[in-house]
Formats: sequence, structure tokens, C-alpha cells
Amino acid sequence: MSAHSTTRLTPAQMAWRAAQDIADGAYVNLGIGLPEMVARFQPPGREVIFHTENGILGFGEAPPPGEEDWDLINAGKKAVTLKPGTAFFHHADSFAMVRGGHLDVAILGAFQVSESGDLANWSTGPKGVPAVGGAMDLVHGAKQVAVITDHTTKDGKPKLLEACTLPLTGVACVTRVYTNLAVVDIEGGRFVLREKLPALSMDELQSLTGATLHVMGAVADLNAPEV
Amino acid sequence: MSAHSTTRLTPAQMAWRAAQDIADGAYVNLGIGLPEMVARFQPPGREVIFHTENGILGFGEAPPPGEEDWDLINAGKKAVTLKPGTAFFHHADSFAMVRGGHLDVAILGAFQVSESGDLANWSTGPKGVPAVGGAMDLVHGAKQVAVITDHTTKDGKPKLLEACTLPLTGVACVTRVYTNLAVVDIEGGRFVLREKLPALSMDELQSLTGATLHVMGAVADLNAPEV
Amino acid sequence: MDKTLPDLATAVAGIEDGMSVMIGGFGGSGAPVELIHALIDRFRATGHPKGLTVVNNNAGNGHVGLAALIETGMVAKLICSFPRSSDPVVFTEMYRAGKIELELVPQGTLAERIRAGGAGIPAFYTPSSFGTDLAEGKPVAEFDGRSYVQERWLKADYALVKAYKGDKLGNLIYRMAGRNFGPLMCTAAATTIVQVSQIVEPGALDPEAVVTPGIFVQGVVEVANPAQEEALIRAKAVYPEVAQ
Amino acid sequence: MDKTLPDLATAVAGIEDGMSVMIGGFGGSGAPVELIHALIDRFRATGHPKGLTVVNNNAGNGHVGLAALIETGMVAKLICSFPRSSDPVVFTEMYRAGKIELELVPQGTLAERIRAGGAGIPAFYTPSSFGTDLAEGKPVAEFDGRSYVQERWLKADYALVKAYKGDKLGNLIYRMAGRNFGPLMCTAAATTIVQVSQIVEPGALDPEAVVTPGIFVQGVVEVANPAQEEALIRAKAVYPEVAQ
Repeated sequence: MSAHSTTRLTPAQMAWRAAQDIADGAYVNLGIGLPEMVARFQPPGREVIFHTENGILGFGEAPPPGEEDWDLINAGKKAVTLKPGTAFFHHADSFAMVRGGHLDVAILGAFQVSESGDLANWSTGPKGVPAVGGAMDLVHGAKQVAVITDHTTKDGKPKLLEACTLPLTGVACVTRVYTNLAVVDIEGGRFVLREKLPALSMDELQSLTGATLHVMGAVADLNAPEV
Repeated sequence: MSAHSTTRLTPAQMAWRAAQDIADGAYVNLGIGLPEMVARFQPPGREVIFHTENGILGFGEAPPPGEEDWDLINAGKKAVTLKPGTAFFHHADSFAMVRGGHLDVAILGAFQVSESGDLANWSTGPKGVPAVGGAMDLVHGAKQVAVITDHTTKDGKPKLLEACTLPLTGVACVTRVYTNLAVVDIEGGRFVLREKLPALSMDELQSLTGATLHVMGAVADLNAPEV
Repeated sequence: MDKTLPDLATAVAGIEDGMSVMIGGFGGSGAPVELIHALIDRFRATGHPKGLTVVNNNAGNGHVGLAALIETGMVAKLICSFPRSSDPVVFTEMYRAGKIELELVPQGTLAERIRAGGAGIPAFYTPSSFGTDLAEGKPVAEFDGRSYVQERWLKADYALVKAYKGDKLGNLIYRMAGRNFGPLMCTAAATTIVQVSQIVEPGALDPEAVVTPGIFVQGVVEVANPAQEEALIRAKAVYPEVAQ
Repeated sequence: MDKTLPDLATAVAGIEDGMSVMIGGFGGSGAPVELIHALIDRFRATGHPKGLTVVNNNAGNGHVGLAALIETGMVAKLICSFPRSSDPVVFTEMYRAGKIELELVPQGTLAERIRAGGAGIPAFYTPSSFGTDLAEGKPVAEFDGRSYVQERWLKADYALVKAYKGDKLGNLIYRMAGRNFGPLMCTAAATTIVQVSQIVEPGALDPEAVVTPGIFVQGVVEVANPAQEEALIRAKAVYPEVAQ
């Protein structure tokens, strides 16, 4: 692994890559943490409207430090700003947007993703305090549910698996995974490799993946600028 | 019947009588037609807030002819007016108020009422075009569902019955009936007479009623001013 | 992003034969008269769309708006709560002649079914209609000792809604009781088209007072001085030949 | 009609041992800090109320507001979606010590259950949590080929909510994302008490922009310059001894 560790995408580069796939005019919910970074990398000329579970549509970026209004926060409890066209609403309306199929894309973090699209991202087991938030709702309803995650855990274990071993967030819900090594679609219960780091061989990538990576058509190079 | 026909309450007097029972501060929905008249007879010093299914709370009386705003109507499609403290909302919120138990009183019309509190007020049978509106929702949720109705049909048949013969609006929902002859509570599956016109004997009243009228405690005189 | 549509004809151009169409309004308040008339115009010019299923609280009045739409014969089925009105001859005659199907739904259940359609709730329980003819064939269940009827969500291919002002992102505010079913229908249709008296720039509407957030709206068309259906009916107007 | 309450102590005086209390807010936005602190004051003075079941999205942060309430030991059970936060030591320690019960609910399901409680819908189906541990023991059903979990309404004896302005009839508007669960909780409690920055006369709020109609509110108390929980936490405030 050390051989190619320097070529892995940074979190910002993963977020940049995910941002390239978001169409102009899309309504998007970004999960807490890494997915939130996607907002920074909207390609020029595309207008994307961000939704947050706690009742804002069309909010803007973070305010300068010291200018936070703590009534104007996102689901990660981080301060955001108003943009022209923002709307506020209550939590039931907010999750009507989520569950009702009105979001184009939800991008979430993951502990594990299975080849059938199951997602585990809310509980690492019985030890900690369990906390689920909006994840179990977000995996249902958005037209596309994508995941951004390191390809492996910190100790090198695969996160893309035949079956999740951690408690599930949702069943058969994820259709695309952006990792620091590859872009993988989930189709018909299989991982289909779409892009991989050019320096990484198929065998290396497969060895870091807990289920068979299928190839259907071309596998493009996964390139991201320094961001 | 002709002997006491002149003593029957007018529709306005029935509405007046019903209005006397509405407590200060109550939230009230009045059905289309006769029940709507109740709003005219609020006792002085009592403030009642009226709800209409089509999304207004706290509206005021009818505007003068020619000054109607047809976006400001009640469920009977009659023009109303704004009062300080009015609120507008959509139909789902409006019926959340209804079904959710937030109204203190709903006063409805009736074709028939049974001694178990069943109400029939939406369909006279298979011949006409069926129309139900909000009646089936209003009979559930309001803390008290009362009915204003003539004691008998136009051809003299009782409307207070052991069991309704017309299609039901709701089961076991009515707890008080204001007629042009009497005030009757429904308790434990029985009609309990509370007030009757003083000129009317118990036998006369019973003969105009399709189920046993029970007496528990005093029966007061039903008196209404000329209104 | 700009959801503005150039004209009424464009606004209704995507509605196809057999589609379901939610139409806002309660009686005349909130009735999108101009959108309905544009749909009638299209049908008269092309013979389409026909065989529509329409969802509205009522069945129209007089010979304008929804009543006129029904009168053309474009509507195969009506889902509503109260098809009996002051002047409902159009629907009544077609219903009695067996030319239009009716699904009668209690008003609160109709509202909640539409909300459920927009909110991803496939079914819910309500006390309304329990023990009545309108609950026939529906599952019932008891919760905490009380009986309830299971109702299904209601969705549509299109919603035609009237609001007061809308911005280019589709954020909407309504006018008084004209709000009624509009905000719900916006959420429950695959494509929601809204006629507004004025299209404004994003930022012109108070974000605290937006009733329908733009995510629920696909197109906005400006009708600067919309007809009020009740006023048309009182003037004995007839569409397509408005005689006044 | 005037729903104004004279002070915070009066506002929370009716909450009894063992009651369920919905508390508005998402993190610090919309958290009714002063109402919560008034409840803590009462407990410290009288030993009541205790054994409360609290409904909130979170489990509090730092040592103010909800976290301080939990810290007193008044709360027997918490129903929430996300008890893990930046500084959640209070809840975490009590949970691990078995001193507080937790019912974990997906956030959208929590919101919908509260809405259902207020809207007279005893149960509904949602796709959320299907196939997960959080659906264990709940009825499931298939609609149109997809699987759903049945969820029950959630009601409470009391709701403590923070809004921005309220009139004497209880009509409310909120401030930005401080709205969150507030309007839902107002509908789902037998008694809803709201702290507002300003109580205004009926007519002062735009009827088109009222978010919570007064029918859902039993009492309004003015807290002119309410604390923002996030600011208190950043100042390392501790209740009841505010050290700053």
C-alpha cells in the first residue's frame, strides 16, 4: 500500500470529483463531514441548490469567523449564510423533500458499502452512543444516493464489501461511490468500476476491495486537480 | 303537529341557542348552512375563533355586498373578512387542526342522528351526486361535535333515531343535538333530554323522536329570544 | 436557474393523454383559470390531451375553469371531495350520463393523501370515514382502542396551481384562502406548473414567508391579472366563448 | 383572548412528574434555553418535576439548556435522532451509566411522528429504517413493490418551544433555522408553551406569514433577549451557575 499511498486523492480531491457529476440546477443534500466539502467545488456556470435537513433550501457558504448567526446553521451545526432565494421550513416539510423524491442527489459518508448498494454509516457497533440523524431518511427518496469515502479503513481494511458487517443505514440505496482510489457504480448487485487512479493497477485496486470489481466498458483515469 | 308548530324555534333561534354553549376562547368550526348562523349570536364578552376547512383561522363576518374578495371565502364559498390575528394555512394543516383534536367545537347539520351518536349528513342515497366535503373529518377530532337540525324532516319524520338509515358520516361522534324543539345530549348510547320547548309535552316530543328520550335530572325550558 | 415559462401554451404543452393532473383551488379561490383554459385551447386545437384524471376539491362551477375543462370531455375521472355546488350542471349531467368517473374522498383525507404523495408516505391511517360507505374495501386497524382507515398516497403527473408571487427559482407565496390545496399539490406532482400574478427575482420574497419552496416547482408562468373564477361565474362567462 | 403568561416560572408550573415534554431546537438553533432553565430552577427548588420523557432532536451540548436539564437527573428517557454531538459528555455519561433511557429515531421519522401526533394520524408508513436495526419489532408492509416500516404518532403532555414573535392569540413566526421542530411540536402537545422575543398585538403579524396558527399554542411568555445556546456553550457557560 505504501507504494501508491502518495497518489491517493485527498478528501478535497474526492469532493471535487463528486462535484463534477452534479448537474446544473440540481437540488443536493450533503452529509455531515467530508461530503460537505463538495459544495466548495461546483464547476463554474453550474448553479446547485443545497438542502439541509434542519430546514433551509438554497443557503450559501460559511460566514467569516465572528460573523456567525447561530440561528442560521446547517445539519452539521455549522454556520451558513443566506443567498437570494433561500427558503426556511420546518422539519416535516424538510423531510418531505427528502423522502418524497425531490432531491436530485444526496452525497453521504460511509463506514461500509455493499455491492448490492447497502450502506452502513451510522453505528460502529454497540459500544458507543448510537446516533442516526437524517441518514436513514436521506438514503431513501433522493434520485441518486452517492457516497464519498476512503477506499479502505485507516487500518487498511476494505470498505467496499460483498455485505456490510456494521449496522445498516439503508438497503440497496447507494448507486455510486467516490473513493480516494476509484469511482464505482452499483448496478444489478455488482460493483462496476468506472474510474481508477492511473497509477493503480486493476489487481492492486481489487486487492483493496472486499468484493469483485466488474468492468463494463472503458475504465477512465481518475484525475483531480490540486485543490 | 299544527298545535305547536308556531312555537318551534326558528333557524336563527336554534343557532342562538347553540351559540350560548360556546365557551369564551373556543376554537369553533361551523358547518355549511344553518350552523354558519351560530357565528352571529356570540354572547357579548365572549371571544370565539372560527376555523374554516379551506385554510383560515380567526376570520370575521361577511363583508358588505359588493366588497367581497373571492380569495377570502369560507368552506361554504361565502365571502368573509379578515380580523386582527387571522392566519392562513394550507389544507393539510387545516385538517391537522380538525383531526388532531385542536378544535373545541364543531357544529354540523344533520339528516339523521342516532342515539349512539352516529351522524348521517352527506348523502340522501344513491340518486344524487354524492358530495362529502369536510364532514367526515370534522366529526373526528373536535373535542365536541354538536348538531343543529330540525327535530323532524319536512314531512314530519323523526331525524333522531335508534339507528340512521341514510349513509353515515361518522360513527358515535355526536354528543349534543340542538333541534327546533329540544336540546338532547347523547350519553352512553342514549338520547338524554336536557331542554324542551315549555309548550311541548314530553309525550308530544317523544312522539316526534325515533328513539327513547331519557330524562336524567331536570329538563330545562328551551327558550330563545326573537332574533 | 430560471424556471420561468414564456407563455401558458408552453406551460401546459407536456400534459399527455391519460395523465393525472392535480388542479389547485377551492371553489374559485386559487383556481388557475388561465392554465385550465390554456389546456382547453390545446385540446380544441389538437384533440389532446384527453382521458385525464383530475384531482380537485370540487367539480367546477358555471362554464369556466374546471367546469369548462370537464365540459370538453377531456376528463375521464375526477377525484374530489365535493362535486355538488351552486351551479354544477356540467359535472352533474356528465356524471349521470356515465361519461365521467368519480372518486369521492373526504376533504381532509384528500389533503392528507396529496401531502403523503409529496412526502414519500405511501399510506397512513385516519379516523375519517371509518364505518362509512367511503371506507368500503379499505384496510382498517385499531390503535390505542380506536378504529382507523388506511389511506394511500395520491400523486400526479402534473399539478396546475395558482399562486400570488413566485421567484425564478419557483419559491411561492399565495393570496389568502387561495392557498388551500396549492402547496400540497406542488409537492405531489412529477411536474408542477404555477401561474403567478408576478414573477420576481430571487431574494424578493421573504425567506421566512415562502410557503412553497422552489424545489417543488418545475415551471412558473406569469399571468399578470388573473381572472377570479367566482367573478367570471357571476358574470355568466362561458369558456371558450367568454360572453361578457 | 390573551395567552400571555406573566413569567417563565408560571410557564413551566404545570409540568408534572413523569410527563412527556417536547423541547424545540436543533442543536442550539431554536432551543428554548430560558424555558428549560426555568424548569431546572423549579426542580432544584421543589424536587419536581422528575422522571420526564423528553423529545428533542439532540441530547444537548455543554452544560446549559437540554444538557443541563439532563444533568439534573430530571429526565428518565430521551427520544431523539442524534445524541452524539461536539460536547455531549452529560448525556453520554448518564447513558453509559444506565441512568437515562434512549429511544433513537431517524430524524425524518421523528419529525413525521410528531406531525402525525398533531394531525390525528395514529400511524404511517415510511421507507426510512427499513431493513435496519431501528426497524426491529415494527410492522412492515409492501406498497407498489417497495417495503416500508409502520411508525406511530408521537404526542406529549407539554411542548416547550422558542419562536421569534408571537401575538396574544398564540400566532407565531420563527427566526431562520430556529424553526426546525418548533411548529410540529406546537401541534403535538396537550399544552404548548412558547417563549418569544416579543409579544405583539393581534394583527401585527402578517396572516400570510404566520407559521404556527394560535390554535396550537396555549401560552406565550416574552423573553426579550433570549440566550443563544451555541453562544453560551462557546462561552463555557454552566447552568445553574453561569460562569462567564
